Amino acid sequence: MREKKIYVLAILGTILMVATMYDILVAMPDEAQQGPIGKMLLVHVPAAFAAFTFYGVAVWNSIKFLVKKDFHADSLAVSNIEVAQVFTLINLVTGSLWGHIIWGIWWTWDFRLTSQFMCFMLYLGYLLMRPAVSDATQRATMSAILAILAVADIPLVFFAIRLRDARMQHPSPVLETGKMDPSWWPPFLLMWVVYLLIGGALIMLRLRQETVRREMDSLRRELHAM
Amino acid sequence: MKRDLLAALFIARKDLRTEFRTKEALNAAVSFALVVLVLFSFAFDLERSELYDISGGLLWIIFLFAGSLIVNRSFTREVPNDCLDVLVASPVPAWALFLGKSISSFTLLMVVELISLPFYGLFNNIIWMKTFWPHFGLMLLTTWGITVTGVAFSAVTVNVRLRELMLPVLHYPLLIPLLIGAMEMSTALLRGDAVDNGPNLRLVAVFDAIFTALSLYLIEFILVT
Amino acid sequence: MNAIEADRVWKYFGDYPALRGATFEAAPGACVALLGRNGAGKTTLLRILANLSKPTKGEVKIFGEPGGGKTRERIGYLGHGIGVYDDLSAIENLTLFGQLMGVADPATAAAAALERVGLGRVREGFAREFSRGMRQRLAIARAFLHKPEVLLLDEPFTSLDDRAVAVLHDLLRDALAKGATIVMSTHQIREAMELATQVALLERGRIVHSGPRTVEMLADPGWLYRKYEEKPQ
Amino acid sequence: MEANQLYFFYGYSAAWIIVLVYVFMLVRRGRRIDSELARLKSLVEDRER
Repeated sequence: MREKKIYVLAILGTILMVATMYDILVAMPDEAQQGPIGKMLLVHVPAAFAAFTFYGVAVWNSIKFLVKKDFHADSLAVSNIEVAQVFTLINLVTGSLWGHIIWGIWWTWDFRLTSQFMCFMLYLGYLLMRPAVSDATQRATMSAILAILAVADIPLVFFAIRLRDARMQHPSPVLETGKMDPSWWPPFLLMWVVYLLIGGALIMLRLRQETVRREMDSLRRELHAM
Repeated sequence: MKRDLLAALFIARKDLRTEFRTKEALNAAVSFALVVLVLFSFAFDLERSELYDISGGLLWIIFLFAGSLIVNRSFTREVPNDCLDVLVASPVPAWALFLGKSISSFTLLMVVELISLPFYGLFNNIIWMKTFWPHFGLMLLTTWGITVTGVAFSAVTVNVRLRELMLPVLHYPLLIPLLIGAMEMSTALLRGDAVDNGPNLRLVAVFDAIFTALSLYLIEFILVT
Repeated sequence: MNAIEADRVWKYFGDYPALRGATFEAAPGACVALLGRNGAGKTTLLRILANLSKPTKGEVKIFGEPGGGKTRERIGYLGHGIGVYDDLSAIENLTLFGQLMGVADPATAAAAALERVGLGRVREGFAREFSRGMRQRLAIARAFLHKPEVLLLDEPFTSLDDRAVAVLHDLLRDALAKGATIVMSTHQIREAMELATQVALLERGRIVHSGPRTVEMLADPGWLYRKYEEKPQ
Repeated sequence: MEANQLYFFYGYSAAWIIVLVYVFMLVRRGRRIDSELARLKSLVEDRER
């Protein structure tokens, strides 16, 4: 049953993706000041939105695990975090490429890029730590705690870097002008939906693996108890 | 409530008593701090004024590295003889146990920092005496932030296999907002700038508040599996 | 009102059910020998009773309370580890645990506990310098320090030297005389059978037998295992 | 095709390349897990007989 769901999501996502990409690449006029590169925003920012959506779902499931000790919630959390990392990576790579054109530098500690990079670092620690814990209950509890601590850190990073930007002599370049051309909203939201669909399919796939892994854990214990 | 706080102090006293008796972690941390400090003196020639910008940053990197040697050990000290089980099974609530551990690690960290600060000033001839008291206030707040998150991670990873490698990867990224605020303010203080340190102090205080509350609340889930 | 009640307790480690609805009661003053093969879930059940871990499903009550802060003052736990600090002296160790367990006057209680286990003379000695037998007796002193009304002992007799066995025997007998309730998981069936008033057999996470300790159990301690081996659950 | 458009193309393709790389990683890991599961299941069956 789950296989079907994954394919439906994936196909739907791909169709919508092709439509949106066509719309962005061909139909839409170039961005006024920045030229074609300006449209990078339509890939760059929705990726962050998708990533934060998945991190949010993961933290919600982590809390659910701590309260209800439901291992399915833990598997859902790790699947969401892994896929969210993929979209964070997309955001960082596109942001860097975009930055290279506008300011000629590959990376800047702009507060949006940095908090995204911090997300990546914090949840990278989460993913690295999981295989190091053998006992399933402990691994799930630790992961839940880490996920919650990490999400509490993100607003602080945002605030800290913003503080730092204000102090630095050369005001660090801001990626977008903040006010986006209203006609851009439809492709922007569509892109976000595309990421959610494709991300959803990946999460389902990863979730199936996680449940299989749990099954293997209990089979190993079964063997041990025999 | 009062009895729980008292229990936390008893635990802190136990940790400090065992630590000052053996002094292994303390000596290791202080000597490690001095070694890193000497390395930095060769790496950067701080006398030149424009390099003064990084004096605050270097200081906190030294404190962080030396400090995490101590903080990582806070719960591993309970592993031999399964003492952690006895503490968790006792009427002392988990948050009081966590508070006791944090107080003892915080005290040790402050000792290490107060020992290595003069050497830092000496080797890089930075005049730290003039602004010592505001700096001391900052050190108290920042060290508490490092301690609380460090002790929480030490509890989380108490029996993870490669925990010495794992802890920095988990702990340092989380500390970055705290360190940004602390480094900015330390640099300003060490350079004697007449700059408003309000926002940095507020950032450090908010970090402390959030993670102290969060850790005190979550420790129950960490210890009672 | 029962001293200890475990009502359909389930405990999962990942997807593996270490306890599958274990139900079990102990009236005040009872001494329960908890028997079972390795991996049957004895330690898991004891840890849940001692509030060291929470049951996934089901409930545990000590004197009718769900085992919150206050009731723990009346529980003495002795696990596999001896639970004392090597870098503290014997008296410092017990004084600390007295303070944590809410004992009225920790120092004197600690001194008295050390006398009772025959460690009075070496009270200032560090736990790390003690012999194996002395460390075990120190652990026993810690478990009985606050005169607990409920004692949870995980294989207490394993690897004890004969002096420690004698000390533990006397303390258990003394506690039973004062109406304490004891749950003791053990493989040394002989020692357990002598003291036990009740026997519970744990088989793959379930209590398959719980009843008074009969004479033939004392005579042939292996009888109970064979009785439940033949008909596989 | 000056740099502006080129990088724009790089950006879009980078996004989908990352997704594809992740899909391949998942599929490979999935295949390895399924074989491990099969091995374990057979082990349990042998032990039961």
